[in-house]
Amino acid sequence: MSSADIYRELILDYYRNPRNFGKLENVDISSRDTNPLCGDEIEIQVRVGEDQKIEEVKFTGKGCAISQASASMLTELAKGKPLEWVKELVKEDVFEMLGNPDLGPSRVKCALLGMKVLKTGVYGYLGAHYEDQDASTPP
Amino acid sequence: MSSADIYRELILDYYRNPRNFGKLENVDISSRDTNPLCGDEIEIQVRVGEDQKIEEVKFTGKGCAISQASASMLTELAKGKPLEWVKELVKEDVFEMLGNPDLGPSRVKCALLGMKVLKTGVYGYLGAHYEDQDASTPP
Amino acid sequence: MLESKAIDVERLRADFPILSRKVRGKRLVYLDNAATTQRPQVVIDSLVRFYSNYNSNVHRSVHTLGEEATAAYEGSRKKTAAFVGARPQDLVFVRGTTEATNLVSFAWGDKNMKKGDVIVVTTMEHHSNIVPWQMLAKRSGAILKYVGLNPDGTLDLGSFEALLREAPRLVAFTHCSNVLGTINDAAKLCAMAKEAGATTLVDGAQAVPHMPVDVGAIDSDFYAFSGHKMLGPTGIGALVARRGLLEEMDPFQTGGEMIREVFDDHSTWNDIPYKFEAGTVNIADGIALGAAVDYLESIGMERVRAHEVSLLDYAMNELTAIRGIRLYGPMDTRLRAGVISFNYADVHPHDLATILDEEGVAIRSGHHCAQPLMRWLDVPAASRASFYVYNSHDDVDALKLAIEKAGRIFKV
Amino acid sequence: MLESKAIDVERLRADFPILSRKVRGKRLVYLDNAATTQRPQVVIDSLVRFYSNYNSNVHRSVHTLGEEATAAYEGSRKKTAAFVGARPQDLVFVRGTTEATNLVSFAWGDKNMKKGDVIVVTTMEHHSNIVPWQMLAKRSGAILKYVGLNPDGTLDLGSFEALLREAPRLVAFTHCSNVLGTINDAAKLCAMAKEAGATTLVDGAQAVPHMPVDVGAIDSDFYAFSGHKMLGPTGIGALVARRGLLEEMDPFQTGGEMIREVFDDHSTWNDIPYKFEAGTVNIADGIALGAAVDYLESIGMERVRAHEVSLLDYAMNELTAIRGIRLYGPMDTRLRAGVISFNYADVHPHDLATILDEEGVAIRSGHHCAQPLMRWLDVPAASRASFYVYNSHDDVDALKLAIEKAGRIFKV
Ligand SMILES: Cc1ncc(COP(=O)(O)O)c(C=O)c1O
Ligand SMILES: Cc1ncc(COP(=O)(O)O)c(C=O)c1O
Repeated sequence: MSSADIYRELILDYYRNPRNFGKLENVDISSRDTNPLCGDEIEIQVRVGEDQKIEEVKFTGKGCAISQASASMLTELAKGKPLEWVKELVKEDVFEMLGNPDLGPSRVKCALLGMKVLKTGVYGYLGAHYEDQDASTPP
Repeated sequence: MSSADIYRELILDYYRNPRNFGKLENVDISSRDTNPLCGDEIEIQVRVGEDQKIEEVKFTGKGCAISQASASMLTELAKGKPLEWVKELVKEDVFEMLGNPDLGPSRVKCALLGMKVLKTGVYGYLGAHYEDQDASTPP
Repeated sequence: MLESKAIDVERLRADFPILSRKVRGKRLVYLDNAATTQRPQVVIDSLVRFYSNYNSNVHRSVHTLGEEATAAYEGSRKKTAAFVGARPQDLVFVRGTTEATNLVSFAWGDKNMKKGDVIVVTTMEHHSNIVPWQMLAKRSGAILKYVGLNPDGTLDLGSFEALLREAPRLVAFTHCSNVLGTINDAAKLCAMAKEAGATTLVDGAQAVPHMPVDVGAIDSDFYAFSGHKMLGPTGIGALVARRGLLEEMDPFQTGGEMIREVFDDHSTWNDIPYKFEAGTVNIADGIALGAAVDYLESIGMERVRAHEVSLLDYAMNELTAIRGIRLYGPMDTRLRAGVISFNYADVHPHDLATILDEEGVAIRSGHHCAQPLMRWLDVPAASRASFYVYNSHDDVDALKLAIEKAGRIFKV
Repeated sequence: MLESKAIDVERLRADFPILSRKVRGKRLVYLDNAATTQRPQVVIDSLVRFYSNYNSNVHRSVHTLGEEATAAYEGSRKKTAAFVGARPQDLVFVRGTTEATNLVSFAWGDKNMKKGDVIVVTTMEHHSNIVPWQMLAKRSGAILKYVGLNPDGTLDLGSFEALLREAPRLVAFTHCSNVLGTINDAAKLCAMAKEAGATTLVDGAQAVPHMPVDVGAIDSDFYAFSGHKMLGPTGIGALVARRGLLEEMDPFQTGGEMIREVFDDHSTWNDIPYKFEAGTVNIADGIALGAAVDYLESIGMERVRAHEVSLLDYAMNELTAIRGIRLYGPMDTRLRAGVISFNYADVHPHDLATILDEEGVAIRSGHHCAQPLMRWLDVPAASRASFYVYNSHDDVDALKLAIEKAGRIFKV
């Protein structure tokens, strides 16, 4: 897959006009992380509603088109879902969301940073511990 | 030159029956050093007589045949000589004294340890500073 | 005479086997030399020859292999020291520049730095010349201060002078910035620092590979550089100290090789420089660094520098012609090494690097281990193309074309 | 099945180019393997392939070469960790065993060791597992104590237990002595030390190359070894830590690669194991260590051990037949690795080594970086022959003949 496919209109649009960008009030979950390899930064805030559902979710961050678009798309997907849904999220879901780009190993972490931040936040809220295989196992 | 030539009768004799081995009383110079590469150890003591001559000299030490024989032979040579003679001593003198053995770079320091110790002692006595080229310059 | 002739790039490229490989079907255009350089065949051969012919441990061996290995390793120390105008016994082999600054931080710093002392670094330093001083400051209670920069990315001498008035105990600065390319006048800065009573450390990681360096003329107390940035293998570099200084210092790492005698409760140390080389040293790479030095000397460092200035002139011209490009660092190539950092419109450097890679063009993107500098530049990241002896004008053209392609994809 | 078949030494020797060279006109008989081993062609090829095809800096590179180099380097970490039964993120690449003990001394020791604390080592340690603890004791006010030995050169368990009753904070011991050959029961000693509340460090420099090692079964807190003693290149080795331990520790060396974020006055750290790998790592040698691991695994460590036991049996038999030879260490080859230290009449070990070298036989002589042990043995120096996979009974015969020649020259 060529870079022209990776950087489709849609990705660029989410990069330049990120949905759900910003801060929330009265948040239940607030989680931030950086990618030590490239410095990309994502913070996600969640307000949890009834039935442990994601009532509201927003993100801020800076970094490459892939990390920012991925985080933004993820917030859209997550809105209204139960927290359990986040626990079950796997990286393949993120790839699919991005249109299955063929990312080299060094860019995969950009794509997954948003998911990592969201998961860490949700696990923390649920009092559980999220072990990030992709971050703690050398590639 | 083969090892049979290096370890001539004479060297073995000086190794097994070192001349001037022992300690002196009323010494003017006492100098000791080890070869950090192999642990060989030599201490030389000198009593300085009239006219700045080496009146009496003895050594102690442990180590290989080359280092011990060389130190022993050197004390014999040095006895009765003026201190200035020690300052002028060069490594070629030591090689000649040992019968010009063809020592590899790792054994040269064994042969020269006695000279180094004697020089350091004499320079110290004369209030001068002996810069040991062979020890301070990497081989 | 020889020095004045330009490098014959095509002939020289043949010495580097990697340059004939293809990346994604394209010719490899390697412009990531500030991160690490490529290796000529003579350096690879040096490794093969060592392992195939005289591989052995050094210094304590009485056998032939050991004597040959020791002679080659110490021969390389002599060459490498001479290459920067130092005595061999003042050159300690380390893993690289980072280990050199750490060695000084522990072995010199812990002995000399006291609570309230000032350590001066600059805003353009690589993390390797910042974090070890942060740690030393933490251990000792010293305070770390940063020299500011002029808007063009050169050092602000007024700021430097102001900090010198605080009588710092240590002044550590880079000879050449790995982001801005800025070449600092190391001799002048060292003289000023010395006048103020400071000990000086110069980070030469980006200088020694790219220009003639004479530590005697610079008159620094410590000078550090990395082998892998000057055609040598990974895993080896050097710390050069002012005559006498290593003798006054405590050791850093301890263990085999660096001792004279080990008693149960204490030990005494070997002569310099061995006192600072604990354990089995990196023998093969130490020897191969000597082969890299020989190779660079056969070209001549004046010619290396001239070649890079010519590439720099051309590249700065070509790149500034692209709409949306912002270059960082001094525009005067006499003050600048062959490093060009830039940003392009709103294309993030990582995205740019991905697109360039598809064209076979390897550049670096990110913070370049210089986060304080990135904050000063007020950008989260930058792209960087950096040159070396085997780069050609064609490489610059390929870079330009690839950036233009990224512009089309990102609809800049 | 495969494991039970003996090594075909003649075939295997063909993998080592250096073994076909002549020394002083004689066949090279390399018996200095405890100092450093030779390298098979696959390890040399790994280096050549890296430098000729995908040489690049690792981790932060977005381009293809960087991704290939990162994958290979991290792949080697996985292999090396698996080889000793560890998780990759618990394995830090270091220069060698010495850097590993120093890392622990600084990064773990400075945080955990307090005045009056006891550090226990043994009388059979290599300087690399003594001097860093002397230095830590000096920095922290801790006290260093030595476990005694039994007359046969095995560890005196009574002495060990007595010292454990002093509730030491750290117990550091060698898995296998580089002089006596003694193999310590690392799992048992670690269990005893843990019971006493101590943190444990095992020096595996002479164990990992020569026998199957499973750090999980040993259950040590730290385990260290060197690549160059296991067919790998010089300049690389590993520190393996118990799960979770690296996370609790402060970094050792600092600079590029090991940081997460650098602020002007402080920094935060990268994930493990990167937090402990400051600066550009030794990429090529890290990758080549993986090739050495592959090679050893293709032989099988049980077979390596069986081969050495067979050589040991033969050699101890042959050498004790020479009048005037005194062997050190346990005579039971089940308790002993392929290392034979000895003295011969009044022939000083250096003189013996010189004479042996003339016959192409490379052995080591001196204090073997174990001066406290030499004092215990009450000898200033010893000769040492040490075996590896490519040694044969012929090599033992050559050793014996050469010693006999020395006997004639010295008129023993
Ligand atoms: C038992 C033992 N420990 C530690 C070391 C030190 O290893 P290195 O020199 O590779 O750091 C050695 C070898 O020299 C050794 O034999
Ligand atoms: C200016 C500068 N200083 C220090 C370093 C660190 O060198 P190394 O990673 O070889 O230790 C680098 C390169 O990474 C650099 O560019």
